[in-house]
Amino acid sequence: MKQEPLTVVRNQLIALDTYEMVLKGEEIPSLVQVGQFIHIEIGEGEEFMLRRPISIAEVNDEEKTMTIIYKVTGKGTHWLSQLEQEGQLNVLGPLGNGFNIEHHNHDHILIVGGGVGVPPLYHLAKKLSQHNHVTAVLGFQTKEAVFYETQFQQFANTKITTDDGSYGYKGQVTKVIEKLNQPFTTYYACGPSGMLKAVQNQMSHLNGYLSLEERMGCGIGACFACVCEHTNDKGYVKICQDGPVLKASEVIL
Amino acid sequence: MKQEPLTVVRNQLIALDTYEMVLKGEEIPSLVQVGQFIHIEIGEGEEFMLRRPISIAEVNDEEKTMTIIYKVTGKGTHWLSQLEQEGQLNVLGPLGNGFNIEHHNHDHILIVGGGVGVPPLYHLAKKLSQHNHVTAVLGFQTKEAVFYETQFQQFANTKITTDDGSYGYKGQVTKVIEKLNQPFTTYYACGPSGMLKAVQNQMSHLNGYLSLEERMGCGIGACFACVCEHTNDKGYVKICQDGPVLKASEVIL
Amino acid sequence: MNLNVSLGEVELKNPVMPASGCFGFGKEFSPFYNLNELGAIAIKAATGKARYGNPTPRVAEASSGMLNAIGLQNPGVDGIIKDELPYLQNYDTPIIANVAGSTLEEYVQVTSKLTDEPAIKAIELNISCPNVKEGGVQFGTDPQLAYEVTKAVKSVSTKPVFVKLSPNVTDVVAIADAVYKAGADGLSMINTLTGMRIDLNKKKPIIANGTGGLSGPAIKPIAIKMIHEVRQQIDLPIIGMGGITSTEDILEFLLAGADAIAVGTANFKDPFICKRLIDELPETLRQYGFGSLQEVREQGCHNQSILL
Amino acid sequence: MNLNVSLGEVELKNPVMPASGCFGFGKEFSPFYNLNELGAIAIKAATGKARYGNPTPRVAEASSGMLNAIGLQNPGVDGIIKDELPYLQNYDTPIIANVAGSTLEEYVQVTSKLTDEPAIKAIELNISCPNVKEGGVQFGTDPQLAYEVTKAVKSVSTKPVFVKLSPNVTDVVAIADAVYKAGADGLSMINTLTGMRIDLNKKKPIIANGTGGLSGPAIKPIAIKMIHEVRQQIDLPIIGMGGITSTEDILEFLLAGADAIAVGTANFKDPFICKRLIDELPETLRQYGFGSLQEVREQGCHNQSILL
Ligand SMILES: Cc1cc2nc3c(=O)[nH]c(=O)nc-3n(C[C@H](O)[C@H](O)[C@H](O)COP(=O)(O)OP(=O)(O)OC[C@H]3O[C@@H](n4cnc5c(N)ncnc54)[C@H](O)[C@@H]3O)c2cc1C
Ligand SMILES: Cc1cc2nc3c(=O)[nH]c(=O)nc-3n(C[C@H](O)[C@H](O)[C@H](O)COP(=O)(O)OP(=O)(O)OC[C@H]3O[C@@H](n4cnc5c(N)ncnc54)[C@H](O)[C@@H]3O)c2cc1C
Ligand SMILES: Cc1cc2nc3c(=O)[nH]c(=O)nc-3n(C[C@H](O)[C@H](O)[C@H](O)COP(=O)(O)O)c2cc1C
Ligand SMILES: Cc1cc2nc3c(=O)[nH]c(=O)nc-3n(C[C@H](O)[C@H](O)[C@H](O)COP(=O)(O)O)c2cc1C
Ligand code: FES
Ligand code: FES
Repeated sequence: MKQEPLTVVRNQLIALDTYEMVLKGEEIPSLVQVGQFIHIEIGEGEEFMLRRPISIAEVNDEEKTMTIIYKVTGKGTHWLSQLEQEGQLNVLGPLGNGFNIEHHNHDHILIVGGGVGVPPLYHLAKKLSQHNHVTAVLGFQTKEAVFYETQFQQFANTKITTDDGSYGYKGQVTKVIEKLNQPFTTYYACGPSGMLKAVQNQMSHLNGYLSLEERMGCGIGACFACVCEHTNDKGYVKICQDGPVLKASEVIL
Repeated sequence: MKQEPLTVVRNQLIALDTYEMVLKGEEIPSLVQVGQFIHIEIGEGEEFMLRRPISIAEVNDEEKTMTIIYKVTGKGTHWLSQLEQEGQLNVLGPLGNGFNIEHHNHDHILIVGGGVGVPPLYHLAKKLSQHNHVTAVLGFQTKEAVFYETQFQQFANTKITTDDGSYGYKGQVTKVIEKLNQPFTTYYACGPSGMLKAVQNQMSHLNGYLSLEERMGCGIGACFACVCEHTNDKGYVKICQDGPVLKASEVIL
Repeated sequence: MNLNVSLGEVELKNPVMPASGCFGFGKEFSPFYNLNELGAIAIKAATGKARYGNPTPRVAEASSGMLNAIGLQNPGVDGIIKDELPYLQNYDTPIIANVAGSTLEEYVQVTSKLTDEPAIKAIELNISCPNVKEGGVQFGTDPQLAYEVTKAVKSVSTKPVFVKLSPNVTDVVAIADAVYKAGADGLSMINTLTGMRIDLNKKKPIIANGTGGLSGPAIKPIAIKMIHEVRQQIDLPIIGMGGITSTEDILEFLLAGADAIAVGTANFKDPFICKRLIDELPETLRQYGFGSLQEVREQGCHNQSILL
Repeated sequence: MNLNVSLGEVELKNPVMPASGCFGFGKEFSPFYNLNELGAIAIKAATGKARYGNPTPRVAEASSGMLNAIGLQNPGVDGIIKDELPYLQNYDTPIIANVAGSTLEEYVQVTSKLTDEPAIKAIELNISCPNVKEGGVQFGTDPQLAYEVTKAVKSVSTKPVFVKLSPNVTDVVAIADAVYKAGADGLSMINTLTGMRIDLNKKKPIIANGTGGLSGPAIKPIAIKMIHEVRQQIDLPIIGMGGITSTEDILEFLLAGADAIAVGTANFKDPFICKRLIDELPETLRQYGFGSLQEVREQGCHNQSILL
């Protein structure tokens, strides 16, 4: 966990309101575990007092870079979208506990992503595909919002759904998963909480992990902003510190 | 009075903490009367809710540019100092009533400036020098803070004083004025209020004009932030609207 | 989109007006746009006699806000009627006259002079100015005094009376309830919060008066909270204000329970702002799925899901 | 420059500490710098039993500030003593234990458990949390209740008791005076102002609890004003807080009358901030002509020219 000024190598629109940004730095990129996130300072001065949590979508150790994919949904992500090459970003990270995947071998793994929940799963799919068989079901709102389909196809059998049916299957990811009817051993999901709940329900028979999101203050476990109910003794976890990846059977959404 | 985005043509350090900035625009520069000021928006977003009033030091009609000279004393002027060439500045102006000098002809005129009160007097000296004899007494804190000496010398018999005597005469401008012993017909002064008061006192026998400063809200006469006591019926003037240049014998400092 | 709004019997073309004290008596903004575009204009506070106000400096900056301690400088009610209203009469925009005073009698006297002016469509009773030593805010922080001054002003006013509430109170609903019971026709909320900045060089407050009123985006969440709270309990039209700089802000105020809104400090940063917000409002409403201001009201304050 | 400060009998290496609730129980910040650098640490509020707090979302952003409605989540006083204090015992930095409760009895019970812990050098009585439905803030808005809870806590505490005041009141001096009379050893001011933001898409408050506490630079002028006002009238050490992000801010609080200061929200933006401010403070003091903190105090609060 470091605080470091990262340099913007690239920042480009890749889908509706969705940007891919490549960041370079000496320390943070080389520390990243798959599934972790970074906490990004927004703007100069005192207008924005909260950082923005964004997942890490990919890391390139040799180049000392990492990639994030973010959707412009408010003032902070709008500000990010305006950054130009060579711009600097104050980043705290990598934060949280990511996906623990070392034990997988020749497993048949399902990855389920929705919207801006897709990015952390890309890094995951790439890593998992080295020793496993991976299927990815990715849901988006509409055709223009779809991103990274070809990238996922390199590493996973990839199905796309859109809410309005303008691309790929129409409707929710759960409908597609139902039809797949395959012998998955584990699943990993990240996306809006409605989707996670549906997947958690549908796949309750399976070992699964969810990557959760919640509005955050500190991002490091100090402020209790980002808790989620949990079956552990305390009754809760802090998503920023104990998550964002958590065992699906243990979190109460 | 317009609101216009002006483009930064130049922004350079010319003395201790003091910057000269040249701004280009279609509308505002060509409207400027000598002695007026502009009201500058600071930063992006909502952190800075007040504009900064800065005097116009010179105008170039052909180039559609104007020059301001400002000292970094706080967050807003610091932000200004960081602007680079081609940067944009949201400017409201020109504002206020400047120096009325058309009636002068072959007059012997004294100009008294202190610190960042010097800039508006440069435009004035240049204009006056066309038909009059001009003497300028300019006070600064210290040697490193002196600016525009050679520029003034083109148009005026120029004396410099510094508070610490590190350059030119030592001490206050009033001491130098005392020694000049010349048959001035009018004086113009701009600077810190202590200096203006002293000059107003010393020169009470002479027709004089002061350019005043006060913390401002609107800059256009709507908020009553910038009033100054006055001998008129109402008992006050608004510096932004009725000033900044006012008859010395009528303002109560 | 039709932006008409009724504040009780006061009809506005749209819900956007400049806030009192931030727009003078209108004239200074007329070079920027036609004042007929505005939903209304709340003019600078009037007092019984002309007032010079507080010593300068009277304003200071703060993060996302500013402090002011103008101290109710104004030409006095007679001066306003003689020198300022005739100009405003040229427009068909309702004028809301902000009334201030040091004593109950002064409030009554000023109101009775203004109430029959045809340009004036409502009185805004300013019992919340934190910048004068006597009167003003004490009427706005004590429910009993708030009741009395409202009742007295109502008894002489032929125009609807909106009471402008102070946020510098433990229980804003108690004050709102008191003025409601005294017959107020509406509420304006919020006035500024009392604050201070200190000049590190001079080692004393920047504002000569010591304290000043904090306005601007910094106070927006406080305004939203108070409007929301009062909306649940008091059935009066509310003019909402405090830090509005965008049409999204306007929508936030309307959802919280305001019926119309006023823009104060932001006029200093962008003199065109009120007109711009009026022009942009329909598009913003559409973007968030609203076909009319009525729909905003239905899904906002009157929708139980927003109640707590 | 010697930065030692005495808050009554509590001795600090320097006047800078993290504010309660913004630093957890310290551990999370130990990767960033040595906690021994700090003047003190105000730990997260303790209640009688473990509390889960409010539903999420619990935070929202605001211009130059944030809203939070954590709802006093904490492991309970026994959990804190067992699991959190042993780690903090490794440092020689005074720990200030923030005590909250729903009833007077709970405040007393929590205090009596904490007061004999050697790491704890003072109690901070939190009668100003706006984010819990019962207790908390009502003790902080009623002088009589503030008096009673302070008196009761003082009667069981072997450590100095600092009372943390709410800014959501008409008259903060009245509360300060009440707790002074009840025997408080110092004041912490200010806690957050109650605010709200509304989610334009969901048409309801962003924070699940509805309202939250506004903190950050937005509230700084309000904090300065209240500290200045209380300083003139009540002779107790004051820990000042509310929007501090720089050493200039610290100096402003000290000039207004604070004896030490706490940094809250700014820790979220820059986890190194407390250490950085401590390192930079001597240079800033020198820049404004001060040779010591004592000189600041002399030219600030105790100098009649700053009085109004
Ligand atoms: C662990 C984690 C990983 C994430 N990864 C990604 C990602 O890879 N790509 C992506 O596009 N988004 C991601 N998000 C969501 C992202 O943080 C928000 O979209 C973003 O913070 C919105 O900021 P804004 O300034 O544009 O919106 P505003 O609405 O202006 O933000 C205001 C405040 O609310 C918070 N906020 C608003 N929406 C959300 C949200 N959905 N989740 C959390 N905080 C929110 C902001 O952080 C900020 O504090 C992630 C969130 C978390 C918690
Ligand atoms: C009519 C007029 C003409 C001016 N011309 C010049 C000029 O040509 N060159 C120059 O260097 N300065 C000039 N000033 C002063 C200049 O406005 C301030 O130095 C500047 O606003 C400071 O801003 P800041 O953000 O750096 O300081 P901060 O202290 O951060 O500013 C905070 C607030 O206080 C106001 N403020 C602070 N100091 C002053 C001051 N001395 N006068 C007025 N407002 C102040 C700012 O405008 C802002 O609203 C002029 C002022 C006026 C009123
Ligand atoms: C410079 C200034 C002067 C003001 N004068 C008055 C006034 O005369 N009467 C009044 O009721 N409110 C006055 N106010 C308060 C505003 O009308 C408004 O309630 C407050 O500023 C909050 O809105 P804002 O954040 O949009 O500025 C004044 C505010 C400012 C900034
Ligand atoms: C997330 C968060 C949690 C807080 N929790 C507590 C708390 O448990 N007890 C308390 O007395 N104050 C609490 N506070 C208030 C702070 O200690 C402080 O008084 C306030 O935030 C103002 O300081 P700031 O503007 O520097 O944040 C909390 C503030 C925040 C932002
Ligand atoms: S964001 Fe502070 S504990 Fe998770
Ligand atoms: S700055 Fe508003 S009247 Fe002069």
